Amino acid sequence: MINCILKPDFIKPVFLGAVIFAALAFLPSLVDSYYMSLAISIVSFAVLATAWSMFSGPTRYISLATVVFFGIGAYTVAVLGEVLPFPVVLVCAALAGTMLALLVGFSTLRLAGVYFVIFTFGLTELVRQVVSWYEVNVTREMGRYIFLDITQNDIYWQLLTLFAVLLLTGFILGRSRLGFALRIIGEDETVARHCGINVTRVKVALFVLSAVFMTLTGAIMAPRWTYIDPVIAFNPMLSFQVVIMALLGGPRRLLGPLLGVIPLTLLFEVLTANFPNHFSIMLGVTFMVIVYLLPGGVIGLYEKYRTPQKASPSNGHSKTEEKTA
Amino acid sequence: MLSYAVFSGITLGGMYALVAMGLTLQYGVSRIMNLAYGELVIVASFAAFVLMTSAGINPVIGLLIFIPASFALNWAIYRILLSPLVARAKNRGMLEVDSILATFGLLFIVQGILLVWFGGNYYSYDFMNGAVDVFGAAIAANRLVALGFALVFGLGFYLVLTRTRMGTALRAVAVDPQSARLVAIDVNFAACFAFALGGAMAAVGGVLVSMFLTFSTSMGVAFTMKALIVVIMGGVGNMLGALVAGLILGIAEALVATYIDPGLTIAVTYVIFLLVLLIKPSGLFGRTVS
Amino acid sequence: MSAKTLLSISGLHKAFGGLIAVNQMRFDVHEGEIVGLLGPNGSGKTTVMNLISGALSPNEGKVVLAGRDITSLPVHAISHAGIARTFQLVRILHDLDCIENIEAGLAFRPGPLWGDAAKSAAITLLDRIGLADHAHTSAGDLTYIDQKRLELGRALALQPKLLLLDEWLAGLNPSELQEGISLVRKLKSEGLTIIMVEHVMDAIRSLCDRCVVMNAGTKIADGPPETVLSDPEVIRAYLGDSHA
Amino acid sequence: MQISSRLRLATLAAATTALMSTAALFGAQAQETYRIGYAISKTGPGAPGANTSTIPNYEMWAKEINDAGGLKVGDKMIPIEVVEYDDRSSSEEAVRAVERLINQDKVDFILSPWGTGLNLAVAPILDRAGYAHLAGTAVTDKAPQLAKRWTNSYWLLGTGEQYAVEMVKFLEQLKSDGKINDKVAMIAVADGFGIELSNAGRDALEERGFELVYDKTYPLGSQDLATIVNEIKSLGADTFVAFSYPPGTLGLTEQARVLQFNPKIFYAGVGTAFPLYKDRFGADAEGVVSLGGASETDPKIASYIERHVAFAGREPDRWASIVNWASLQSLQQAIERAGSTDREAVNAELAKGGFDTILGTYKPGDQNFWQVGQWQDGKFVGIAPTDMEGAHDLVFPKPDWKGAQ
Repeated sequence: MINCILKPDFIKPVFLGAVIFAALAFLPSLVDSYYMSLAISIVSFAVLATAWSMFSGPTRYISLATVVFFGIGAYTVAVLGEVLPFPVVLVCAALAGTMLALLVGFSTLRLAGVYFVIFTFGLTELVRQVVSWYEVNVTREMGRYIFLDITQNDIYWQLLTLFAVLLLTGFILGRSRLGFALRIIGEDETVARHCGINVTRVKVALFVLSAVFMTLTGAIMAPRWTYIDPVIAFNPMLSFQVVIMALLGGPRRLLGPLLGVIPLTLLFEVLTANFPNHFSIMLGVTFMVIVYLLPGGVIGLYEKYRTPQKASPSNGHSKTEEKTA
Repeated sequence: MLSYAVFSGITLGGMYALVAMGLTLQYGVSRIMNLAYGELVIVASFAAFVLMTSAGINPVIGLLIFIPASFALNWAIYRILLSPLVARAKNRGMLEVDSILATFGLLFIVQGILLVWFGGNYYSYDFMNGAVDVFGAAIAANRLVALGFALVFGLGFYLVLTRTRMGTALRAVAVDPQSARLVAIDVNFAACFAFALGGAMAAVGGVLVSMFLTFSTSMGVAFTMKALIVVIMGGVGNMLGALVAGLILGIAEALVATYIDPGLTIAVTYVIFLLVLLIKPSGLFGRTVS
Repeated sequence: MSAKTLLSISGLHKAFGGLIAVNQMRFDVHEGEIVGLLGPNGSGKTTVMNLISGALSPNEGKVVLAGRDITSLPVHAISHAGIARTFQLVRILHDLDCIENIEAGLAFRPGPLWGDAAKSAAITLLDRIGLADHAHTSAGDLTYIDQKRLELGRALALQPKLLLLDEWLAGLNPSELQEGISLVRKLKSEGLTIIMVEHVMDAIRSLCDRCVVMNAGTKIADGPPETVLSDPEVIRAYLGDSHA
Repeated sequence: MQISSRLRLATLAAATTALMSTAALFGAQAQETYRIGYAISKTGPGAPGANTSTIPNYEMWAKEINDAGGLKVGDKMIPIEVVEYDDRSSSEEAVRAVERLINQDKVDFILSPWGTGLNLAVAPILDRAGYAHLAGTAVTDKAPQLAKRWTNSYWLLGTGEQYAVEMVKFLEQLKSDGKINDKVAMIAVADGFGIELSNAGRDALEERGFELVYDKTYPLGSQDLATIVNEIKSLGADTFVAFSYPPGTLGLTEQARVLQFNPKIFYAGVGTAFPLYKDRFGADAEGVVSLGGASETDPKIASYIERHVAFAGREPDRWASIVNWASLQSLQQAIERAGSTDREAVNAELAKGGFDTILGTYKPGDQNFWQVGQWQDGKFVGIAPTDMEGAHDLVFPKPDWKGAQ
């Protein structure tokens, strides 16, 4: 591992990335707080979409559970924010995300295709209902206030750091045995098993890793909203947005999701700012345009994403052994 | 108490089934994962509202207009918007992703149009709310009508699909479009027909639920999701499955509300749904995926 | 042939719904031996291979490798225990190059290799299977025989005790077939134990020490190739009653 | 394929940036108008509420002022220019929209979004930027603390506790008069509002010797409450209290009517004071109790309702709409009194209060409006606090449901 890190093809991109991130850290002194809030949107979606792709890119599982982890992170801050120092709260959030991801990962990764999609969506609703029920009946406090002295710029820096760590993790992962195992699983799960890879463990490990970043994003964003309730914290639109951004950008490359996040966040912003009464229609039309007129945008990437070999017409990950000779 | 819970659960479940049946046709036969489904339900609710409040026309009679109108609308949606996607999709997975993205766009367009016309307000009107005594339980007449439609459609379509030529053709398309083509079934026509039929059923659902639910332009997604759960739980493309799954969820909700805690009604539907998925991923009546 | 028993399967039974694919199957494989697993199409050969490699788990019966019960272990654990395989329809990692395909075998075995060590080991192995020139070619761009070689190379990279070849020689032209046979013979000379499902009679005669013949899920013969292939029951199974 | 898709994305991004800069350009135009900005839930789960109690008031207010020639600032008439956004019921969108209003559009005043969550999300930003915050649709027990925390914020609807306590005080009187028994059945929506009110209601009821025979919640979004009503019907409570949201309020009323559940007091939460309720239940609305209320005999209120109908095509609700309108009237008068559009001057005037509004002499944050109201002869009148001028007597007991057609 050490000698691998010291290689120039490792040092160069990491150094370049460090310079870019260091430069981005000075953004707050250049622009006003509106642009900062836009930057926060972009960086937070960048973290979410990249973390989503880290698991879903190679395994092709389309997860709608993003907001489950995001919301868990936000709630951890709401519950512990005034009790513990913020870094400790972040650690707790990461732990909570890990626990939930382990539970979900081991119980659901055998589901394939659309069943996994719907399961993760159902999970979002279930978690929201359970949190509501708990707050109503146990704490008798629905809706929590987060009064922390964390400024917009602090949130930006935290998110930027998180994104840097995520990219570095992804970069190292791409060169690690775990990352290699994931590539093999993405190509052919059966072969991966026969090569001695514990496929379930690898998938769960990645699911957990991606969930931790989502949880931390929620935790970092929570102080921005002052008030958290289950409807705010577990808004399923967030999961859809992340999937669409990642799919548009290309979930199989480390920097791919970023290419979906930046244009879409800006597009949403332009539509919101200019069509307050027709946002829905404009958004719908935009989607249609992307699907029909930019097959290179979604479909081309999708092909790359879903079916690298023409030999698997069924849903890519349920390749079964030939059953009889 | 028990009998009342069961009866109100059955009417509730009937409503779920009614709303889900169109989607199970659209997704099961036409292979379109239609995220705009709930919006089409809501469109019908608004149509019924307008007809009722401005022209004073009884929504059940209005169905005579709504069913063909919705059939035609959904036929057009399929022909204009979806068949290009079907034509270019190389496999089912690709069509699934494409149709999700396209109907996601459609969802926003329909919602946006409704918003411009009706605004974001709540809507509700009064029709057939009189109580009917069912074995000692007072149940609103409009809910019984909805339940009746659900039962008739569920069993009727089950018979049509299993006993008639057209039904067999639709089922063949659902199971394997490639092979269906080989036995001279016009797959495009069948898929389009099933989609339009599903849309017509969405309209029936929308009209009937508007008689007893308060609705607004932003409620479509809730219908889509509930329908999706029923569809997946019952087995994709299976009308009888949708009926049974809907009833199970409805009765479970009513029992939990009566005996445990009404605060858990929505949670329990998801628990049941997730358990069914984990134990039998292809749904209660679904074929095992090979 | 009095070597130690490496693999022993007994009472193996597998049904798919109502269809019994493998019925009370039993045989042993000794160290250093090449055993041919023969039988008409649909007789359950590949199912047996899948049961041994863990891709399927049996309804009944036992698979014992070098004294250790590996029945129903997950696939990766069986791979770690020392069984490697190739597939009836060749399965390579199309988007990866040849070195990476071999590394897939090296990186996750017990005593894994990674980084520079894996790279040089992969090149050595590619050389051994005759693909040294294609080190950086995408696996999807290889010819059919080269894909088969690569798949074999990946299996060898796992350093297996037992190698399962499922119709590895099928579909090759005569000259490729000769290359293939000599490659397998080389492996045997290096002491590897092999079970091969095969239809190519030349290959069976020249390579196998012993043959197990299946029909309709059960074993109908077990012995040296010449004896087995002249067994009337075997002929009947392949060609039908009138030829017996 | 890959290069072309990247290229397309780049074009998209470029076009986006171009559009944004034009947006910024428009935003930068300075002129002699008073710029009012607001971001509100035109879509999403908050939309029905915002459309009922807030959006029509904002629009009507701007129109009435501009029809009159504008705000009278000093000796000039300055028209209002409105910048509006849709926050799509999301806290994050609301935060960004308000940042946009402050930094891009540089508006002079920002009207509040809809709902507790979004008002709290934007409160710190408005505070930091020195904008006053007339939070029109937030019910929170922390209201007094919040007003202290952000000095220019006004929490117009007050705390959940005040509504619950006012209602319970009323019930206590009825109980001691021997008109109702001590049994109360209570149901609440599992949301911040429902829980705050039910917590306060529970304490207040138990303190005053009531017995809660039913005390449960139902999930947000659930409209099927038949089993709940059926169970409550069997418990022998004279008082039914629901701290519910409009869909639940309508659902509960509907089921009570179907099941002929006729408690002496039928209290149902938000939504009862909506015109929708009267349209839906007609004569059966008579006697139903809820939060809010309006003194329709007051000519100012009557005129307001009339104008609202003319403008929006429907009546305002008899709770938040009225308070919101009073706060908008206050804002107009604060600007005119300050004689300047200077934000600090306007804020200072707002803090002084003493505005002439449909709620009488009013200072934003005053709770001088009806806490409990009742449908009587097609009007939703105020009945408590009982010492308020124009308080009606309770129609008791609630007439039996006549039933549907």
